[in-house]
Amino acid sequence: MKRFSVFSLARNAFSHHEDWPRQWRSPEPKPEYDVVIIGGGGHGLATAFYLAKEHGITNVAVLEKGWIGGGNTGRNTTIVRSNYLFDESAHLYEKSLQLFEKLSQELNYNVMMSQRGVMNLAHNLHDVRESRRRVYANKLNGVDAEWLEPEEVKAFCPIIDISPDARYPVMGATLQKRAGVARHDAVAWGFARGADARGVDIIQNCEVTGLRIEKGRIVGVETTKGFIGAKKVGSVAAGHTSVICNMAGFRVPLTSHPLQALVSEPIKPVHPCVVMSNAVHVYVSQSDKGELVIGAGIDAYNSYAQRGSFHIIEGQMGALRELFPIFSRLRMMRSWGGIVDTAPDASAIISKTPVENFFINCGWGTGGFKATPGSGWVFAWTLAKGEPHPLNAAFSLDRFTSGALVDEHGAAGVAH
Amino acid sequence: MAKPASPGKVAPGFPPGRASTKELDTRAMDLRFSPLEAVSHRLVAASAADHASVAELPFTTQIGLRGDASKAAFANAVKSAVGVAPPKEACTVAVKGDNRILWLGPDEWLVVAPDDPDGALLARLEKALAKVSAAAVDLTGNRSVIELSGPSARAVLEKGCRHDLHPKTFPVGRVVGTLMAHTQFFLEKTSDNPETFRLYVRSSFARHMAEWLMDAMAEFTGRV
Amino acid sequence: MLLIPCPYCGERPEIEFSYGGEAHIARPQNPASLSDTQWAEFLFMRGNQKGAFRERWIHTHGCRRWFNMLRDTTSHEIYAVYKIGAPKPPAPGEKPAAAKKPATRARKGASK
Amino acid sequence: MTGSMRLPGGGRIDRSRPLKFTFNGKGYTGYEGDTLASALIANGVHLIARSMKYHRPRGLMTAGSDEPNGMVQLATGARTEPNIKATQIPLYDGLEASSVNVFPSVETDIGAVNGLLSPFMTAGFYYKTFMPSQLFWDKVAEPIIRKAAGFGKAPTEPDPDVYDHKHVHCDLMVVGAGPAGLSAARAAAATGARVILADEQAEFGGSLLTLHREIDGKPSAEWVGSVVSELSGHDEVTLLRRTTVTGLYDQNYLVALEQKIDDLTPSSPANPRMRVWHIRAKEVILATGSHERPLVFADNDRPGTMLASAALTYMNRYGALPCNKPVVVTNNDWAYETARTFKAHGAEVTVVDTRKTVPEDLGTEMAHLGIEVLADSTVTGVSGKHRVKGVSVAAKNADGSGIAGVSHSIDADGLIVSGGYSAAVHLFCHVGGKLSFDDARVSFMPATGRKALACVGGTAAEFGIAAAIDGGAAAGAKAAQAAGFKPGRAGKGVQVADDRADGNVEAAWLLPSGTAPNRSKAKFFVDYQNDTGAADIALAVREGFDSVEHMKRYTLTGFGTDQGKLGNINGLAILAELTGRTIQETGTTTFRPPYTPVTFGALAGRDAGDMLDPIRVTNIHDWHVAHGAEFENVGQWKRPWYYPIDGETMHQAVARECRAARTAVTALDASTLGKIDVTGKDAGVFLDRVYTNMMSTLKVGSVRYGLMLHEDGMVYDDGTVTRLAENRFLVTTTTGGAASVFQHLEDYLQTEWPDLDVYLTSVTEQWATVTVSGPKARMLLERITDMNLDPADFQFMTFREGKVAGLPARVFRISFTGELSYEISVVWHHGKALWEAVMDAGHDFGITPYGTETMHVLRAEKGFIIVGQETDGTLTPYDLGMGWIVSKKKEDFIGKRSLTRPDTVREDRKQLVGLLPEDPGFVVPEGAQLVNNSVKLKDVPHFAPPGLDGAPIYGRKASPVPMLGHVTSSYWSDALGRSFALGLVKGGQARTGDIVYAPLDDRTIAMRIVDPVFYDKEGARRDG
Repeated sequence: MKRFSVFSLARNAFSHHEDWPRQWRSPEPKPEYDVVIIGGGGHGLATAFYLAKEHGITNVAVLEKGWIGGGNTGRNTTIVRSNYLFDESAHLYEKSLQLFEKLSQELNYNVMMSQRGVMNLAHNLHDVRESRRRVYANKLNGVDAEWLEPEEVKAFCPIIDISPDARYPVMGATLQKRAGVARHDAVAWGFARGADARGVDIIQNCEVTGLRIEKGRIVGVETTKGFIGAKKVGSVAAGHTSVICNMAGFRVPLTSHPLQALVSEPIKPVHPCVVMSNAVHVYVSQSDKGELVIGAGIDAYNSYAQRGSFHIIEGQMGALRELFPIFSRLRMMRSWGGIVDTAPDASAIISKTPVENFFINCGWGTGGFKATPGSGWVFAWTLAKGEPHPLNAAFSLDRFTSGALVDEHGAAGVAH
Repeated sequence: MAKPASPGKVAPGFPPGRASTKELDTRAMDLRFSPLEAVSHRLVAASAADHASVAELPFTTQIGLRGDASKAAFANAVKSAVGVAPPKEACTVAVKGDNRILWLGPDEWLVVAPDDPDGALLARLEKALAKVSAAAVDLTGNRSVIELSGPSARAVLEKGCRHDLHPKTFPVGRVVGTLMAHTQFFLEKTSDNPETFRLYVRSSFARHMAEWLMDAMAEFTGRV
Repeated sequence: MLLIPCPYCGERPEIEFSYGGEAHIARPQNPASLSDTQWAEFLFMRGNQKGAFRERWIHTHGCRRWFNMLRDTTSHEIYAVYKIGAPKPPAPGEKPAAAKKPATRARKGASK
Repeated sequence: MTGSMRLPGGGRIDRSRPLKFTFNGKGYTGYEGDTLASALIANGVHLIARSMKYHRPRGLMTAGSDEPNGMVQLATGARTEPNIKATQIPLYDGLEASSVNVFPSVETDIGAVNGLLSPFMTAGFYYKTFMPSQLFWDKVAEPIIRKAAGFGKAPTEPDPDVYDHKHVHCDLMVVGAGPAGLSAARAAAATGARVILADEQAEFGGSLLTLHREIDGKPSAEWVGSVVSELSGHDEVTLLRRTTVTGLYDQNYLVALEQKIDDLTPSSPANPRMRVWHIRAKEVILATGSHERPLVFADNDRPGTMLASAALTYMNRYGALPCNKPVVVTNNDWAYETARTFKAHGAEVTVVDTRKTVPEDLGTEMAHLGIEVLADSTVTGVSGKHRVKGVSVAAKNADGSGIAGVSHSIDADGLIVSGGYSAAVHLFCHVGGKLSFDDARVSFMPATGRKALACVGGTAAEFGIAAAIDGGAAAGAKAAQAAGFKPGRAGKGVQVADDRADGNVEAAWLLPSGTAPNRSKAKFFVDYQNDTGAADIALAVREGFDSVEHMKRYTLTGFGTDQGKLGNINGLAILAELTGRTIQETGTTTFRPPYTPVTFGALAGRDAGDMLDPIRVTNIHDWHVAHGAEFENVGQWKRPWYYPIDGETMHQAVARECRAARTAVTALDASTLGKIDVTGKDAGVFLDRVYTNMMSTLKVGSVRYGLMLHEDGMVYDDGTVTRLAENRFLVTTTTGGAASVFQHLEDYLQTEWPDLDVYLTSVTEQWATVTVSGPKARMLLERITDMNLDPADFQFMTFREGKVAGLPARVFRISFTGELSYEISVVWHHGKALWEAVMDAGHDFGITPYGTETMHVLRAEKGFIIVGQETDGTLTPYDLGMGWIVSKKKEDFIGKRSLTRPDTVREDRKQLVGLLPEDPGFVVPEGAQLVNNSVKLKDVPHFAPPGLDGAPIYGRKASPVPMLGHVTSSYWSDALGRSFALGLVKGGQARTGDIVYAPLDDRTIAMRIVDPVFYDKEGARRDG
């Protein structure tokens, strides 16, 4: 792998940028791999990267039915944070945040990690109570968190309206200063380049059409490029996980929904941080390109169409304008939808399955991007050892049988 | 009709010490305070008959009715008490004199009648339905009835109501449950000339709806 | 904003409705007799089909009736709506189910 | 160069109405009917903006919504708006506009230094650098990038304007009022169908506003006029001008933005600034026309470079001459009309035609007009920094891959380009429509579509006017028929003179030149706004970003405010060439709503301030306001929180209210509780199935408290059940849970147990409820009722019907405070009278109104839970110490099975306990976590995740400080004279007497686990 740096950039400028190699190869599939990963999104690519880097397992293929990073990786609002309520979630997301903090260096790829701080607003007494609860829990888990009074909210983000007679008055906020945003595409591409350099085959336009299971054990996958043998298979197919698992003959506790987002036209910097409001389902930051990046609430119905209903967007605009009165004359430039797979407890599933050597990593719902490196790291471990790592042990499928859910609904609301 | 009471002004109340029951009884009628009473003067000010007018029809009797319309016993019982059987056709209204029955669902109706402080109609219905699988529930307080009328009434509603209100699809005698201003309500078309609608709005939402309507009417009445 | 043909009221905008998720997941007759795994199957496991999908909706702000809908989750095309207890209409390309007497309960029950 | 470029006559402007405006502080004059763009051109102003990355000087490329360059900051102060396309601003008197992304001025811009760095600033350069040091990125690089990015500026004040929405239905929605759209609307309207016709322009006519043709022997303007007047005559037709259909959604739902008034006219509810139309159409016809493409060659962005169709529009429609000496570069016949028109206005015109041969008749005509035509030629460069000065032209070599011989330069002050037309298929794609590339028309076309959706005219890559009109008419008639109307007789086809339906386009994208783009000093722009060049696309392909979506994301092609309307097709054609694929194989990126940007304020509409979300109030609300209550938002309700008097703090007010409840008498407005009437002979059976405890055994006249669970066994809601009659119960729910509980009950009733004879009716607002509570409650009530209040007769947990204050009332003896309490319900509109009667009658007893805060304290002293405060969806009744309310007799109820799952029977689950701070004066913050050892938050180490060996790190524990649970409620108790709390603690029910700690930032609070009932454990006070 050719190292990227300001020097390589300068050197290549003199050769008219004609010597840059492909950032990842485009190989034909081999007949068999030690591990086949279904899904070339951020999580799948991170899994491959850490399999190679941490476990020395390099005979790995990542199969992507379209183009890598084309699903939710390229459709989210790029928020990275770890201030989850319950221990299990906080530990996993904090692992991920710590990986994010060094990811540009680790990948030699600038993922534009920007720790500008994430505020979660509280609008009523119930929010205040639950927010404080989360701050205390975060702190005891060694995760940075602060509680801000309304004036402190205003100081941190001066464009927020904190007038007490607003329909949704700002009664305070939690703040995680280490949280922020990262460039979503770069995360996928950086992991792809890093995995490829370590020998992983990234195979695009290769759709999995079936799973070959013999005596309860997976032996490979049928694809649009033919059969590919595999000692182990990990599905990281996000919204399409149910489709893959239905091929394997079992159901999973997931439903796939549209989640919409939009950006404004690019404007000069005006919004310094990330603001989230679960009560009104708005989260907004400003990208390095100048666009306000705004997420909406989830559409209620099941869908694989990558689009949702317009009233969801319209509804959030009212709330957005109340919180940020100066945004009223800015304009929505582009909107889009992703397919999020949500589990009943709003937590992920990183688990063994009823099929031997077949593992799944899914259920990230509305909050998968921030977990990308952590998810890949623990799933690589799980694939390598055949058992969950302590960080993802609580996120196994069997929790739905035992009842040991990690229910982040109550305190996290929409968990972006 | 109750006295209008403005916020902050306490209506004439009860003297300390015990009042006689009879005295209290006679007062009860006077002390009704409809959901829009406090804003009734503003409704008047916001209305312009040539364009759009809005007013509350306070204390309109409303009775929730549940039962199986395909059973003759039920339909007959209702008819004997109200004067008309509950309509079977979806989203329609059956009218007899001052009484009307609005279809709300396949087994649910709203009986609407003039102010009936003694509850005579409800008593009649309950008696008639005593032997039938049915429910009749007084809902007079549950919703405020708002009348919106005028040549621009439909345009006012179109600012928030997603139902097709064209006279061809929503003629007189139709009723739908729908949403406007984030508020559930029943919308009934009662007249074509001028176009007149009744909005049955939950009492706690009535002021919100009234504010919304007054704001929506401004484009047509010019009264901001 | 889907346009949902309520089987009672006709076509109405999506905002009048609430979603009830996958249809035809009947509550077990006798939960106590089920193993934890079987109970989890009922509680949580879903088909989440891509393509033709049977789902539950309630016309919350209209007639307040629950009903079933057959909709394509890739195109949002609505193929059919049917009342609780009515036989399943076939999905495009699917053979109509043999006429069976509708069960009387459990999300297949006859509507009142 | 400035100076008047206004043509002496012609155009659709009103020369009798001059309008003054300023651009970058300088005053100009235009006319009614101008856009800002046409007025600037008429004033000879070309340099309008700077590009995103290199800050290249830029001028107007187009005359419409596809404009990538000509963005301005419009107006000032609270009404300022960034990034508005000058081509879309109808001129008005007093308009002020300025260039965006420039410092200090558009002429001299410091950011232009980026142009010098451009060899380093290739596509995605930032991914490759700045990362050795995160600190450098955080502190230096990112702030610079952020500051450099973005165009205009957000306002700094709230928006003073008012926006509106409108919801309509129609049989046919026609998008675009050009020849095809007008014709379609006319055909459908004639049948009586409800038709809506919308166009983004201020005037209907579309391309006919620019193209002067004879239709059936009449000038096209007359044809437009007659169709519009015919349409205006139909009652069922709605004509929307300045209305852009921005999105097409499932089941023919369209969203359109209407600009009602200009930016200087103050708006009001009576006159909103913009209106968002929501349109549900049975049939949709897209007549959105087509977009002309530029060509890609060296420095194809010099100000003065413009599309041929735009130049024609400025001349024909606005009477403004873009330049005096244009070079027209084309790959088709259509651009010759622009050349011809320039010539007619006295310009000196040269045509560079990239095609091998020029059609003979055109060649002859041009020769006759004195226009030099260079066929089989290409452009190799453009000079002039702030304005085109010269255009270098060369002949193509034999196979068209490069140039033959040397370039020669032509003096010019304008460069007019045409690469052919692309169908405007954006809306078609919003709902998943698929496209196919037509090699003959050199355009994408709608392929597989949706039901009840047709594309006509330019949208279907049908570029002739006659074809558009005839096709529109046929589609309009067909749509009306599909919507249930009888179409009239089909008219005969129209005759259009000089209707060049076929432009003889020869595909051309990146024009051949002497140097490869990446080796050239010049830039070959594809996406103007983002400064994406052909070299960037080549680099993307080289680095493996060779799928169209990767190329787009890596190079930012199509991410500008024109959303790729102008440049996308060139980008993907160049990508196709580089990867050896066809354009069809390469495919497009997905067009997504909105078609053009939509103001957030307009989307929000009238959902502003208190109308954002309904405020629900009780019948007694005005009294609370008049008596100085502070309010709490509980869901949508405004509930009195506390009633401060004489400047009391909340703490003082609540203590006073609590004291009154324990010593005298108090009143609470409890009208907000959800109420459901449950009637039917199976009502008891039904309630048995939905509550954990037995309800069917309740006696008529009695009340029982109940818990509802979800099927997962977790507490969902609580409330009381009263048996009003044999077959009638009244259920109460929490204030916030009313709607969801009602729906939950209907779900089970309708879909699981339809055989039950039960009817549910929500009666929340049928009843206003006043709770009178306190030792003197009976004395108070005796003054206003004749009911027998003797506690032996009217017992706890029973109810009575009778009269209170002369009002028909239901009186319930239930208590959430622990004191003697009467919950009195009257019909909603009697609520105020009842409240006032209670306040009057209680005057002598010191009656005190209290709010939710006091209610919370009083119930917590009694250990009563609040669903949503003590619970969070993860607690069973057993966890709450409420096993007593779970029936052992019932075989089944909702959630029962889940209570015996392995996790729900664990003994170390979090359980509800009482907590007494060792420091009785300290009120622990709610939400504080509880731990086993004394620790301060500031001493907690940063979390260290377990590593590759999988070994836990903090001894055997996962967390640095393992948590036991948290404080759910915490108050000062006036009655106890100390602080107290409720909380959840792992295995807490077996730990009574233990000390746990609540770590705060710099201290830790020791708390003793106690029974959760703090006050009147025996329940002696409830009878007074």
